[in-house]
Amino acid sequence: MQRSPSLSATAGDMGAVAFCNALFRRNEMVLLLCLAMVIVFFSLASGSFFTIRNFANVFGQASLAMIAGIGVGVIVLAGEIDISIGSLAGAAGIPLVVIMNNGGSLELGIAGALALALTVGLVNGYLAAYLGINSLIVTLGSMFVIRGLIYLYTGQKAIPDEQSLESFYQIGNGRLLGTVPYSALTAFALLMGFMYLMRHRPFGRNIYAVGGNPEVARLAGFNVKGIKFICFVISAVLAGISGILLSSRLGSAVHVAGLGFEFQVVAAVVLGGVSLAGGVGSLFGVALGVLILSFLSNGFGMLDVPTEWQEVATGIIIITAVAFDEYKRQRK
Amino acid sequence: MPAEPSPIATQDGPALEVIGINKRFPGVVALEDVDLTLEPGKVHALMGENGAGKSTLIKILAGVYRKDSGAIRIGGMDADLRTPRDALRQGIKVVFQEIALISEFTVAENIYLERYPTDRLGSVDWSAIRKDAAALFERIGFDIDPAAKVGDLPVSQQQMVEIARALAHQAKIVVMDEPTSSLTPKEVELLFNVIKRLTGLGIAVLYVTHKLGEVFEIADTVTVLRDGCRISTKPIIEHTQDSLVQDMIGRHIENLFPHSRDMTGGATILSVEGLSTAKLTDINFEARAGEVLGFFGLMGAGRTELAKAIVGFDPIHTGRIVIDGKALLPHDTRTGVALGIGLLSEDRKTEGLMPELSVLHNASLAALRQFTIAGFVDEGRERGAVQQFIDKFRVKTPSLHQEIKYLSGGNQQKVLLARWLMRGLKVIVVDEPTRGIDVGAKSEIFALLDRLAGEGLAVVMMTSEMPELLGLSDRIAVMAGGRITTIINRNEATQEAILNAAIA
Amino acid sequence: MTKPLGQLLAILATLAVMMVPAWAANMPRRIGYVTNYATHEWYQNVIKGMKARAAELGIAFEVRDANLDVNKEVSAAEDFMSQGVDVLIITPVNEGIVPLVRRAKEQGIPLVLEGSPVKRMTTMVATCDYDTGYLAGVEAGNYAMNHLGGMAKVMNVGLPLLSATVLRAHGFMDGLRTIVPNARLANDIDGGGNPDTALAASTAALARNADINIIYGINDSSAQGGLQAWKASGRSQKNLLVVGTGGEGLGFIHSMNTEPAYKIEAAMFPEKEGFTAIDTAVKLFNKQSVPLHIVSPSAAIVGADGWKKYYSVGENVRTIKWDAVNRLTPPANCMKTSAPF
Amino acid sequence: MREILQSANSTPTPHRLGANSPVVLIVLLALLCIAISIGSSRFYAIENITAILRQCALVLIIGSGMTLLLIAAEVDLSVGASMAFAGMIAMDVTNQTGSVWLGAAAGILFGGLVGLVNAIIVTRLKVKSLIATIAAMMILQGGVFLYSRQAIQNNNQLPAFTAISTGFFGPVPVPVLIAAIIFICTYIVLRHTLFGRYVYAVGSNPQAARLSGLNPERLKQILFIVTGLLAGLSGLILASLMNAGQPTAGRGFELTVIAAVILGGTSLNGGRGTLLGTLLGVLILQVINDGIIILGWDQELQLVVPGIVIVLAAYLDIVRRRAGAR
Repeated sequence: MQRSPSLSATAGDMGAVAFCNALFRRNEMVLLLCLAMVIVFFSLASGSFFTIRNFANVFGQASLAMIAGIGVGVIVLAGEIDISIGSLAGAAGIPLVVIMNNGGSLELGIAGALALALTVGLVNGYLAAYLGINSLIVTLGSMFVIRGLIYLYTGQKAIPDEQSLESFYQIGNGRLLGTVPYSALTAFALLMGFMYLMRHRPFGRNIYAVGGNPEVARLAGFNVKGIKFICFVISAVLAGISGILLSSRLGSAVHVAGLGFEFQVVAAVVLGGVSLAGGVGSLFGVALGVLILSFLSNGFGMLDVPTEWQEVATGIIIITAVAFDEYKRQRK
Repeated sequence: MPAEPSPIATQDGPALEVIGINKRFPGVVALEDVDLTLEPGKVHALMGENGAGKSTLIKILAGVYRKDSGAIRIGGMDADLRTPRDALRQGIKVVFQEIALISEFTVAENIYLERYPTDRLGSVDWSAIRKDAAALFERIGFDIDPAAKVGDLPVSQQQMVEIARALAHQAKIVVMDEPTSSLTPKEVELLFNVIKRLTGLGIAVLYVTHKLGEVFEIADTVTVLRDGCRISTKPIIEHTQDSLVQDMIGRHIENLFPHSRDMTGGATILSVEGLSTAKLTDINFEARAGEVLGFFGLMGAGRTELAKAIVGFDPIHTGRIVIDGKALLPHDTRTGVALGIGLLSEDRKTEGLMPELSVLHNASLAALRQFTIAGFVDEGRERGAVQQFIDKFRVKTPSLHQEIKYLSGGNQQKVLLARWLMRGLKVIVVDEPTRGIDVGAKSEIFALLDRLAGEGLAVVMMTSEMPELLGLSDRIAVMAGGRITTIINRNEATQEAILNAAIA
Repeated sequence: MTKPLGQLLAILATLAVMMVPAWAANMPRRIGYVTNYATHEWYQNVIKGMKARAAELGIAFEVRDANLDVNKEVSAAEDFMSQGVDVLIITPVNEGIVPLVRRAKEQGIPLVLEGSPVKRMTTMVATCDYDTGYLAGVEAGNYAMNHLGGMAKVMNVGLPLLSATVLRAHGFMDGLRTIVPNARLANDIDGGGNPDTALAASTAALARNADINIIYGINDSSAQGGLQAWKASGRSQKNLLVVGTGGEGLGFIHSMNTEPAYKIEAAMFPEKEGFTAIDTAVKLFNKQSVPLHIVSPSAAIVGADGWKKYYSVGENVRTIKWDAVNRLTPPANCMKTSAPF
Repeated sequence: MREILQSANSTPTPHRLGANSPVVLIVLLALLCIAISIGSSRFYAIENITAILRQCALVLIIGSGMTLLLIAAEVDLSVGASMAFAGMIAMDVTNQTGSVWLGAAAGILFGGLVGLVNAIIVTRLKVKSLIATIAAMMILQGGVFLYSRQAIQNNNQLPAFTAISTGFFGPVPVPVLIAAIIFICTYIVLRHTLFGRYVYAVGSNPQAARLSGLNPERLKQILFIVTGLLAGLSGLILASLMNAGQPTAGRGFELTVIAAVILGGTSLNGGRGTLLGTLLGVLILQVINDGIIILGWDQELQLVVPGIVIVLAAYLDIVRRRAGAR
């Protein structure tokens, strides 16, 4: 991403060869190779892996982490972090389902869910960007508070969808032409939109600048606090959208939904080559990180690998990936 | 961006007027009733010691700080500079001393950071950025690849990018804060050409510097600040070097470079044999007790790399570093310090200060072992020892327990020097010891280094400042391309010979 | 305790379940099971029972673990369906699998739930939580009458998170009150269902009110956490009764062997539940009709040696005594359920 | 600049290390105690105090190490998972050998080993400790089940094993005594020794520390190992409390510890923090936890209240810092 200007310029001017060359230098290429290796490995190891249906499944399953990952990617690129997304994704289902259960439409429910997410984003953003409290602390706090409030409100029970609106079922479970999950399409559309934002809109470039060097960004006349603030809102709203799809997938507002989601997403973001220091990485990398972890989880399941080995393997993969990144950087 | 910026419509009045500005910080008056007038097409130099208020004034013009009272007029209109954005909108571009670029971005993108050219959809127009940057560089004669990542460039080129940035934004007023501090002589020349081009376009330049020579070369007018007050504003032709220095420090300095020592030197304390690293090739030299060995070299000659290698900070490929007969373990600062070699880094912020720690704990760090009994720190003795140095160096701090980040640059440097002097070294390596330090403090530091040599230390000084090199060194080693090209005695050295060796 | 009619029905149901293989002309080729939490002993023993039965019937059997994450559970079930398993068994993490139930129906894959119910399900194999607690409550009442001077002041190390665990505690108190009418619930706490949270919460609760003589744990970990908190506060186990629930693994056997106060276990026989789930899966595959709730038996185990009736223990494994467990007759219907569907 | 406060040379600021005033935390703790004791008379019962202190002990033991680690600008999120594993090993070795000492040593050493591995990954492979230890947490959480899926019981019913947690030394519960000793030791080390000074220096600026002849990597390695050993010790105590090694014990414990340390005013960016603050942070969070139960409030508030308190404390720290900037 950091070299995207040169990339896009070459893409326009020169042919596909130069484009590939530019791509090859990048971190994303390595990730793409890893993803290909994962897919080849499991295709050979399991007969039912390399099927359209299974791929459609994986893309559907990856979509939730993908959407939330875009938001976390943006906030980490801006040099901050948001670990309240898991709690928020869980919380977003509550207004959605409660509004529908009280006779509201799906649209109204979604508006309610997004309003909640927006509120959380505004509060996180205000505390972290404007009051200057460390964002890890702020979002750790809101992670606790939101989860606690979910439990208080629901009495630690899932709130089932009583209206059984078909549209509500379809957004998270439906498939275009019976194949491609709508949630995967949503994730893809959001990914494209945000990749465009981060690469080609001045605002996206400002986010990179703010994350890369906030002092420089301030001297360049950027509203650093405002930009970070908006990033918190973006992260929260995307977590909310992820929560809406999750809620549809689960047909209810589940009080424990999204527990530990933040770790999964942050792991995918880091695996995708986004530096926690800010300003380095790309949303394309994030998407690859999410896909790699999703395919791994799917493939491990097919090979009947027990959960404990999956956890161990995921941990080792993350350490290896980050260590490799660091090794590359130092060798330069 | 048009291909060539058109000259700004010449106004009759001044480009910028600063009228009676005041700024105080808790406990400190930074600026008191300061006036300053910049004329279009003229270079106005702003001089003063560290803490004189220059940086405060620059930051007010940049919209970083807000003035307490007074007025700023731009083109005759009252201007309200609340944020850096306001300043940019009003046509003020400040080139800060510390590189203000996003190192992950390309050169071209950095140049248009504040205002991306966009297409009709509002997307960033990358091809315009690249073409405009290339055109701009060609026009002003910079040889930098616009597609290169800024982080991959040497500091000097980064500085050039900063300056190009001011041009790209068609600023009416360009403020440069110590722009030459990391430039090679050739690049300085290039910079002066660029400044002339700027003034030719009717741009007003405020040139902030410590370097007397530059002022006489480039400035039309000079304003001197001292202790937050304006001392004088005169055309440069009315000044002599002495009169400028006197205005800046309020007293006459007899001799900037004291030479109290017998220059023959003593026994060899440091010897470096066949040292090679990633950036250095076959370095051999010796430093004797009681001498100042100056290392000169242009940007990229390998001075800093050498400094870091001989104290054990950076890894080495081959070679030996021997201090007083004992070999240093390579890439190990601990044996280095134990054997008595220490480095005062050129980069205070990242390699010197412990910003959150107190003056006391910053100063005592390297020598702390001396104040410990069975691992426990005897705080009374520690405080006493540090206080001595604080008094001796006249460090301005409200208390030993003040966090060091709140001190001025000059005072920070004194504390860091104290860190080493308390340790009782045999060899001290100082890298650009006076970078960002004002004339007054400079002479104090020269005196200190001189005295240290007099007390029997070997002082190894890395510098890019010719006067400093010639004024202080007993012997001079010249570096180029990671090698030592020559080592000569000072009495044999001429500027010309040194420069020739540096270009070799 | 159970009405004769109920008993009769239960016997019939059990017989029916036992006789399935004899009738079944068609065996499913593959059965997929998505478990709630494979690393928990309870589910390991459920899986053990399933594996044993599937092997017996010659069915390929695969397990995926949701690891307590309902979203992961949905994904795992999705994967199973796309791989074409013939029957799917799921232990729901929570109600979040309702849309999955619908999808399984749409794709014509029979679905058996194990453990807890959700809306729209076809059938579920589970013990009766309320009844299990109730059985243990009656035994606890008897114990209190004989050894605790007829007093019953209970600390419930509960888990409000799950309706099943709430039912167990209600059942326990109701059963207890049939013998000790003035039994009192002195402390009702959230022990999180795991030993360390149970320990921490119990410690604080005991500091508030230590005037109790019965600790009821909604599972074995909770009972152990409560007991450890009691011991940590320096109290003797002399006038204390600890009742655990589940009989999940080796833990309760160990506790009954070694802890003087740990006298009663409401055992739920996970192996049997797994066994029954496979049989139910076969039935569904053969399009036979099955009740909404197939009850798996539970029993109160009393006294230090009570467990030996159902289990034998060797080198860190327990082995179920099928004869004894199969002889238990579950009721056809639970006394109380949380499932409103 | 003209320093108006030149004369201030003679007045040292009251709190030298990190200039972090514990007054706010002390007041907060006092207010909490008063408020809870008004709500419930049982709050001050010896038994309740003992219970609170025993709960605090576990957090404080790891918290002491974590404080040092955070001051040195590193973090260890694997402590919770490491605790569970260490407890399992301690119990297992005790069962195998019949010796509580050997079991205890094995558990603690295992914690140290985890610390060592973390140290190597962070200092040698240069993986950021936040990521490295999250990954270590995953590996340990998976690995513990590979070691044993079942809880490991105190098969031989050795009373000495349970005495580690439930015993008393005079009126003081053993874990509280252990925590107190560890706290005092780390306090002295951090506040009065060369090593402690080096911890601050390394956290504040590792490059400068290295130039001054320190070895930041080795110091960080020591701190990771110490924190690991302390996690092992906590795991041992927890196993003793439960009289069994439980594979799921200690989940989320790392967040409790870090929350307490942060509440105590230790900076996530390194260079700043005190153990006294950590002690107060631990006490405040446990008093809140206890108060919620003792007042009979919804236990869900045990998530909500600390969440708010941590953010509030961080904010107050910023306000105080701004006020004291000059």
